[in-house]
Amino acid sequence: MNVGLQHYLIVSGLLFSIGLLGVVIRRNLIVIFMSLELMLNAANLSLVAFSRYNSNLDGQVMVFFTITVAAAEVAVGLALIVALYRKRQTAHVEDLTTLKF
Amino acid sequence: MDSLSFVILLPLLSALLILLVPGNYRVIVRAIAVLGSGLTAWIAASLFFRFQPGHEGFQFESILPWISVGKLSLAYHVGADGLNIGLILVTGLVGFASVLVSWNIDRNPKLFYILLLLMIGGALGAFASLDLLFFYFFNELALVPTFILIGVWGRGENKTVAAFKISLYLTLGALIALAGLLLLHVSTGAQTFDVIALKTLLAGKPLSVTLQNWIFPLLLFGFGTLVGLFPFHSWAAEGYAAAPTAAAMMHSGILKKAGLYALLRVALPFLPDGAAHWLPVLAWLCLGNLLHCGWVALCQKDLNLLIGNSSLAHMGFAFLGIASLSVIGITGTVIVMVAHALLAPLCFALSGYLESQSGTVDLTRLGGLLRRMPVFGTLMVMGFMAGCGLPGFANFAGEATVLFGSWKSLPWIVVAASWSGLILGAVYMLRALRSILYGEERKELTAVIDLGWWRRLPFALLIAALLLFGLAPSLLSRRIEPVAKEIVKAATNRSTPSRVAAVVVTP
Amino acid sequence: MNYSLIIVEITAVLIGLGVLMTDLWISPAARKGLGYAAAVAVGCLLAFATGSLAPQHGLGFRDSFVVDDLARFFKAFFLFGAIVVILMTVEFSSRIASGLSEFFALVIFALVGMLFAASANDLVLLFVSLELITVTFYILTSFQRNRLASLEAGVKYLILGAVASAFMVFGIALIFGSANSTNFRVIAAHQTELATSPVFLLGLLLVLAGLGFKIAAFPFQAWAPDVYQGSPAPATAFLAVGSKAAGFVLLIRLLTQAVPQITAEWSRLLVVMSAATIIYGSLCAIPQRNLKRLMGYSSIANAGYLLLGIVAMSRSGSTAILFYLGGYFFTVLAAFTAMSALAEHIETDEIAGLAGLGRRSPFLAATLTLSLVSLAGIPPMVGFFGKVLLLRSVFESAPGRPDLYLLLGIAVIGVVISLYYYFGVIRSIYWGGSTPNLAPIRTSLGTKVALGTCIAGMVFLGIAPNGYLRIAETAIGGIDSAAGRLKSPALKKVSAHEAH
Amino acid sequence: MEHAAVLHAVESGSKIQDLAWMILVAPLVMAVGTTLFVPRDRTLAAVFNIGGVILSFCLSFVLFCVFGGGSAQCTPFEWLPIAGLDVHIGLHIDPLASLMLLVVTGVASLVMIYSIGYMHDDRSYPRFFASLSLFVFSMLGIVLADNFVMLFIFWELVGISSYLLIGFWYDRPAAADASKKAFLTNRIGDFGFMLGILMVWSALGTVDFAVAKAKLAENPALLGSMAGIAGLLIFMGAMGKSAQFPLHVWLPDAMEGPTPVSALIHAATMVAAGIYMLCRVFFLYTAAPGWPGPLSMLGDLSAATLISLVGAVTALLAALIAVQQNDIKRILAFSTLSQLGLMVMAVGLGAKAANPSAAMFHLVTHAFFKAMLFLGAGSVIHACHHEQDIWKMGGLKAKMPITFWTFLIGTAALAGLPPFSGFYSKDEIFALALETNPILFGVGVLVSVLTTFYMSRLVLVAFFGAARSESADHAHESPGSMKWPLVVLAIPSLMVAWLPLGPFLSESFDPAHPVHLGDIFFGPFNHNPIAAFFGFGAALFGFSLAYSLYWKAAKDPLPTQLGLLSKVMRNRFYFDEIYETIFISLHNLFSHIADWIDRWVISGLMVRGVSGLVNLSGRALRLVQTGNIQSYTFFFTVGVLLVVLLARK
Amino acid sequence: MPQFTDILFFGLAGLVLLFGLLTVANPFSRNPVTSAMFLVLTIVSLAGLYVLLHAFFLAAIQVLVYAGAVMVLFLFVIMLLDLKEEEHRRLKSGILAVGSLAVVAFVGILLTTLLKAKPTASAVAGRLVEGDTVKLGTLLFENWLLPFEILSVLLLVAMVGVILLTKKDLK
Repeated sequence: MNVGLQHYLIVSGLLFSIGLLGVVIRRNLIVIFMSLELMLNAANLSLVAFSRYNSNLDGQVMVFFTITVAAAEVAVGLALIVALYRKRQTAHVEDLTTLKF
Repeated sequence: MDSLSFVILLPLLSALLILLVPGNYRVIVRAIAVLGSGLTAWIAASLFFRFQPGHEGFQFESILPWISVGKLSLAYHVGADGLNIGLILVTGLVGFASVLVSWNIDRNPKLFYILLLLMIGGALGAFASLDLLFFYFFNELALVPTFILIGVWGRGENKTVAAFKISLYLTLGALIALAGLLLLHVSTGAQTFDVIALKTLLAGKPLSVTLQNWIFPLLLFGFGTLVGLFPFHSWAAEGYAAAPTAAAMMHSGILKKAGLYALLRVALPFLPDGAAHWLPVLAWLCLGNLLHCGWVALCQKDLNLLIGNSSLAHMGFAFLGIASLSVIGITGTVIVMVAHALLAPLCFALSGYLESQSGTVDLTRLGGLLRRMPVFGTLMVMGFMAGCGLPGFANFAGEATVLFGSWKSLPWIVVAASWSGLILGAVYMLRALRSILYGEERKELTAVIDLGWWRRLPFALLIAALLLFGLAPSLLSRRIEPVAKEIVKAATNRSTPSRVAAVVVTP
Repeated sequence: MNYSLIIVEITAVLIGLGVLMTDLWISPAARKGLGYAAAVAVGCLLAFATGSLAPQHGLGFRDSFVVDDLARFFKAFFLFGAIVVILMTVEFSSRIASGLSEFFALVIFALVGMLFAASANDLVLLFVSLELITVTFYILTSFQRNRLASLEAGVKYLILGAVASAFMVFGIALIFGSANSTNFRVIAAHQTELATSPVFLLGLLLVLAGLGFKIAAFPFQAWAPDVYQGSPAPATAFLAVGSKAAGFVLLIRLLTQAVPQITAEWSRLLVVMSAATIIYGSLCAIPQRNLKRLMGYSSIANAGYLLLGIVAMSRSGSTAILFYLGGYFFTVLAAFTAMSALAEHIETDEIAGLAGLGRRSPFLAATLTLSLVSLAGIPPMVGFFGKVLLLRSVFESAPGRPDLYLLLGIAVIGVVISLYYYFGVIRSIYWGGSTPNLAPIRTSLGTKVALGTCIAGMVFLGIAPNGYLRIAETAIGGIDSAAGRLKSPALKKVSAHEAH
Repeated sequence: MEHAAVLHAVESGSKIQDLAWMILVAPLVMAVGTTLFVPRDRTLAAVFNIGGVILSFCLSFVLFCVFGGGSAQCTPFEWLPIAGLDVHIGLHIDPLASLMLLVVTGVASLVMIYSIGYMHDDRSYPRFFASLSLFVFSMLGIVLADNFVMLFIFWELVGISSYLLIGFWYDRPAAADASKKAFLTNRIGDFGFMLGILMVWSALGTVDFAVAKAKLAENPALLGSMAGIAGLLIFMGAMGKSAQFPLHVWLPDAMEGPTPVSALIHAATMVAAGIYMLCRVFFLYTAAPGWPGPLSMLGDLSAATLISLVGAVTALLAALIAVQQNDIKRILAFSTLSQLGLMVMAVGLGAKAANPSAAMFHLVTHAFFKAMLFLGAGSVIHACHHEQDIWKMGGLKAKMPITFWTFLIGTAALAGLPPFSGFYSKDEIFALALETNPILFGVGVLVSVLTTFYMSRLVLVAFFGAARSESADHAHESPGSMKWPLVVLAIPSLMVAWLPLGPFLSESFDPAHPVHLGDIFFGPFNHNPIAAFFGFGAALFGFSLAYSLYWKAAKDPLPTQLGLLSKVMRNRFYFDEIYETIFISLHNLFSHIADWIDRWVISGLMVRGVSGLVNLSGRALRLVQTGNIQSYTFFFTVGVLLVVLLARK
Repeated sequence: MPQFTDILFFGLAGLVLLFGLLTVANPFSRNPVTSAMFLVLTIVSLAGLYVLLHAFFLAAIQVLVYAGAVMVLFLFVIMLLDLKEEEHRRLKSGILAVGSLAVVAFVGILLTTLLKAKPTASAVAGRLVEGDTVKLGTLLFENWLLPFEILSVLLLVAMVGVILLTKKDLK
């Protein structure tokens, strides 16, 4: 059996799902962010894999963009957590349900 | 500017003018409203009498291109024929009267008159429009004013519920009708809303029977709801009971007629096969209006509910005329529309004045008012007698014509209609008169004051118009008959010979 | 590289930078003035962008950036929106603890994202500009960091936004993998064979999910009510107007330009989405007591109506979307401007707080009423004609697609329901509950101008829609012709490039 | 125009036309003028309205003299010109109409003059006269109408005038209720009338009398199977107005109105309108009988026969009831009912002989003497300070001689004693009955006996004997304005039948029939001695019976003698109660059911149900928005799944 | 040595998934720090996969930016806020089950799609392109300049935002 594109994609898909799982079940905001990073990384993996197997480096360039976006999101997200923590002393999603229904 | 557009714009411009007046200059606000609506009424009347009955087609017509994008072309297109000239006249009159009876509005009169004038302008626009989208546009213009008028100046505990109910019902009806209009508009291929263009188009290439059988009920029930077709009527009486007098007048008298007008203008002539299929249904439903609503009116203790239900019962005659699909019946329907457009406002104005004096419209708490209010009493007797179809008033002319027109095709429903009009109508109207005016004077009602000279004007206006059209209904019928003929001609020109389309086919 | 194509965007960035820089030198008191200056600057840019000096048509940056009528339409739209939002922010400034200038700058940077989105002809550019918009909105949403609701809204928006982004990136990856390009024109050229590729379809669906999130369409709508409620009013307004419109321009480009054949196959999906969005938004709005939250649900419902235009899959459908967005623009801005102006006088966002407004400020009451009326789709306001156009476009496409009739029925029901809750607000304004405080509310001249403009816009578009409709029609005509140019030399260049 | 074809060419056509229009319009002008311009001025109101009616009377007299027995149709003006339903307002003058004009305007003039005195103290004096004028106008409209719709219009106007006048004293609950009842009962009749008109119109294609008559004359079977139904439905109108069984219940109650009103409207003219109308549309009843499928068992029985039966029943029933009434006006009211029944019977019987003149003849004589009787009763009531119970009167003969003598003349006429007018007119009916239907003849004679009996009872109790109450004791003769009309009315009551009215009237139906002027006075005995002697004998028998029972009686001996029957008679055979339970309760029941449906099914179940459901689903659905980020992500994921699933084919 | 890279792939892929799983659902610890550590490991393993895919520059960036900068940021915030573990709050098993179910369903769809497809449809497949710095740089600044520049604005926005959100209240 030859490792090919499909394998990478499956890994990527699984990793994506693991990240998604984290977002759905973890309740610490920071861990949720980490899970989001996993999802984005999963996407990156498929981009790189496609890039490799389609002989098209554009995919790798896109990974740069994704990383940058992820960094920006994380930065803003963490800043938000800091602000929230100052206000509410929590980073727990269950404490963030004043807006509902 | 042509006078038909002027008559539409005048109330709207008056509303705009009032908008610019600071709210605390009440006299000026009132003056503008009275002048604006009075002038409107005057021009509407002059249009009516300038209208030349014998001529074919539309008069006072004017077109202003509005939208022409792609295949869509819409125009502000107004014109008058026998079908709407009477309605335009009564809209002017009732609008003027409704402004006049609003003398006791103390709370935020500025907003009140703006909304009222919007209603008047909208109604006039709806009747004058020959572009169906404009018709819809103008007709819906009254929706928000109705809601706010009922909410802010309405009466009774129930006013909020009533305001919502009337708004939702009317919107639902209007939207269903709009769906029908859009379907019609799209199906013709030419993608126009212009009545005349649609007419030529459909005369040459009628829609398929299936399509017609779909569009017609949309229009029938959509517009029917606006009129209070049984069983979509429960908004009406309740809404009118809660509305301030002027709004109840405008709505029950004028805006309700827009649905009937549209049925006559659009549904019948454009969808002959649909009409063939659905008019029997309408005939049965109008029984609901005639008998059910009549009976409901019979046991009302609240005068406004009584008038409201009676007005629904009267609508049964209009529907009956439509269902008969005969020249006489449709002429009668239009006469009924005009007559009822005067009658219902008259009744509500009377009830409004009564309430302003006695503080109640509960029939069990009134009595013996004729002694202190002879003029009011006389007017009330006249109005209510007109309501139970007394000859001399326009209602009789219309109702009798409808009966004549429908007798051949729908004899049993005519029997019901006669029962409703002659018996039920008389019973509840007389019951009301008996409890309000007759009997011994009540101690708690000795403070009432009769109508002063100026207060009589709106009543006199409406009664005079009712008498005019009652004594000389030919004023109306001469104008209406040619149109009625055209409608019947178009509506009987169907592709299937008879009612074969008994089963609704999915498109 | 034809840099002149992005001159508007560059200028916008410069204005944003300028605002940030200027802030360093001016006193805090002058920050409102900075806001006006920024508004004026964006105004000039708007004048330029709609004028003849701006790039008219063109394709650049490896075909990833397109300037056509649609792009120009939306650029004007976004620029105009930004101006009103900036003015609104000035009115709202008392509610923003610190960083007013930054708020202006961020609005402008979000605007930049929208400007790029309007021209995006490539999934990468789509992604990047959307991220610029979204990340900016994370910050704008949580801008009132002394209000827990604002922070909470920010966090929610951020996490859900990031999830959506992740799905979108994954989708883009899949599309990139199966089409070997991210360019819309290339995809459009190969859509017949791509339509058979499950990976491509999955990728497209994931991108659709991401865009669905932006426009708050069911089932990706969950964030909207919370975020609308928590955000500062100007941010909400911009979110409702700008972000949603950006989502729609991208949807139009992607679904009707890049993959029209595939979209046609997805009729059922779109019908269900549209119907569910309308129903969900309308139903949930009924019991709402908070005006901003109500607007959140209303924005969901409106997304549903806008989707009707996509469902129609026709030129008139897209035109209707554009028209509707224009009306929605004025309407929502008017409502939120009024709410911003009220923020100082009425402590709460609750609808009940509006009680007595009809007497306290007839003008604000009227504005709010008119905008609600327009949202409800009642003439003479623009919302009416917009809905008519949308419904009409669906009717046009309905023959042969019976499920569209069902959708129309649902849309009608939705309108009726929406009337119920909008009128509930009007009710509060004019005769709601007890009104302990009847102090008149005065509004500043700036607000009056902004509100006046919005009302004029609503009414004008409602009663004289022809000119605007023509513009919208032209804008949509532009993409059709762009699709007709698919076999242009540029395409060959792309293919050649792949070999590199 | 169609009716132009049948318009009789009259030499003085245009003048006749103007005259007729003026007769019709004069009272209306006065009524409207009074209401609008002199609603307060008593004298002016009285002068105007009496003047108007007298003017009409004079013009009618001129018309009668000039035009004599000719007939004409005046140029109509269009009321509702629609193709197929050409309704116009036009006047139809023939002997029938000109005679009726005289009767109506004549009686009305006298009644109005009488009212000057009778109503002198009432505050609503102008309103009274205006209403009376309005009535006269409406009544003249009926008389002159040349088509069904116009007839119906004035028919309704008469109804409303009657309503206004019965309820004249609106603050008396009894009067208010009576006016309502009268109007509604009439409306039931009108309901049938309207349907009848519709049927005739749809069969004949016209509403014009002349055209319809001509068409039917051409083809008597034109009405086809609907002939019977249409005839009966039209008759329903007459049933309402002329208070025929079973719609008779309103008339006694209508006595709550002022007495002059009772005299004019509910004795002389309006109630006779039904008879007049039947004569006017007599051509319908002479047409070939026919019944639709379900009623085919009626076979050759014509509508006219049924009508005569209804008349006979009414006559008998009312006479029986009258025997046990004590209110002077009610006795007269039931007597009116009874006489109307006779007239209706006569119309029905006349159909076979194709001549309704007997009914018309009796109508005319009855109008005069019954009006006089009512006015006399009014005079008595006026004198006794509004006491109406005959058992509280007595001995009035001496105190009010003029009233007494005129009343006596009226009684004699009503009882049918020769040579008073009633004898001749009644005799024609008896003769007709004897010729066509002996059973009904028997009924007629029985009614005649009863009539004489209760009238004698009235006279004996009220005018003879001793005064039984204070008010009767202090009674004195009424003022001149009330006296003189009585005297004037006494003349036609006595003599009107000496004129050749019957033959004159029959001319309009059978112009070939010769007029025997000399025959008139002793005519009956020559012409049909059996009928005449029976009539005469019945009167005598009735009187002797009454004399034996009531001469100087202090109280009514009959209740003890008749027992239960008397009670039933006194209570008018419980018709009101029966109607109360059947008709009114049924409608109330329907009304409450409809209201219940409206409230609970339509408003409640449907509207509130739907709105509640929507509301509830909104409330339920929003619970999805838990506010929890994780559930939102979860929904997002599910959403993606959903989208993918939906996108699959 | 195709065989060797295959083994390497499976090893690295296994590690990526394992560490990923441990990041989000560590049965032994729900401490964010632990999660962060496993995230670092996931990222480093991913970098290994990148190397296998001849994306050398990316692999380096992955380690530098992610494992270096981003993770430090995470840890910094964790430490700054002294976040407690969430272990004293019990996991709601219902949420867990339903959430996992949804994710599993998603995985199902994803995998069936990927397995069904032949994603190597491209004509030029197989031709190796090295992800070296020069080529990437050229691509980035020639073809993808516009997104790159937009991202610079994005970073600026993030910067402004972070400063605004975290600064102490100053009026």
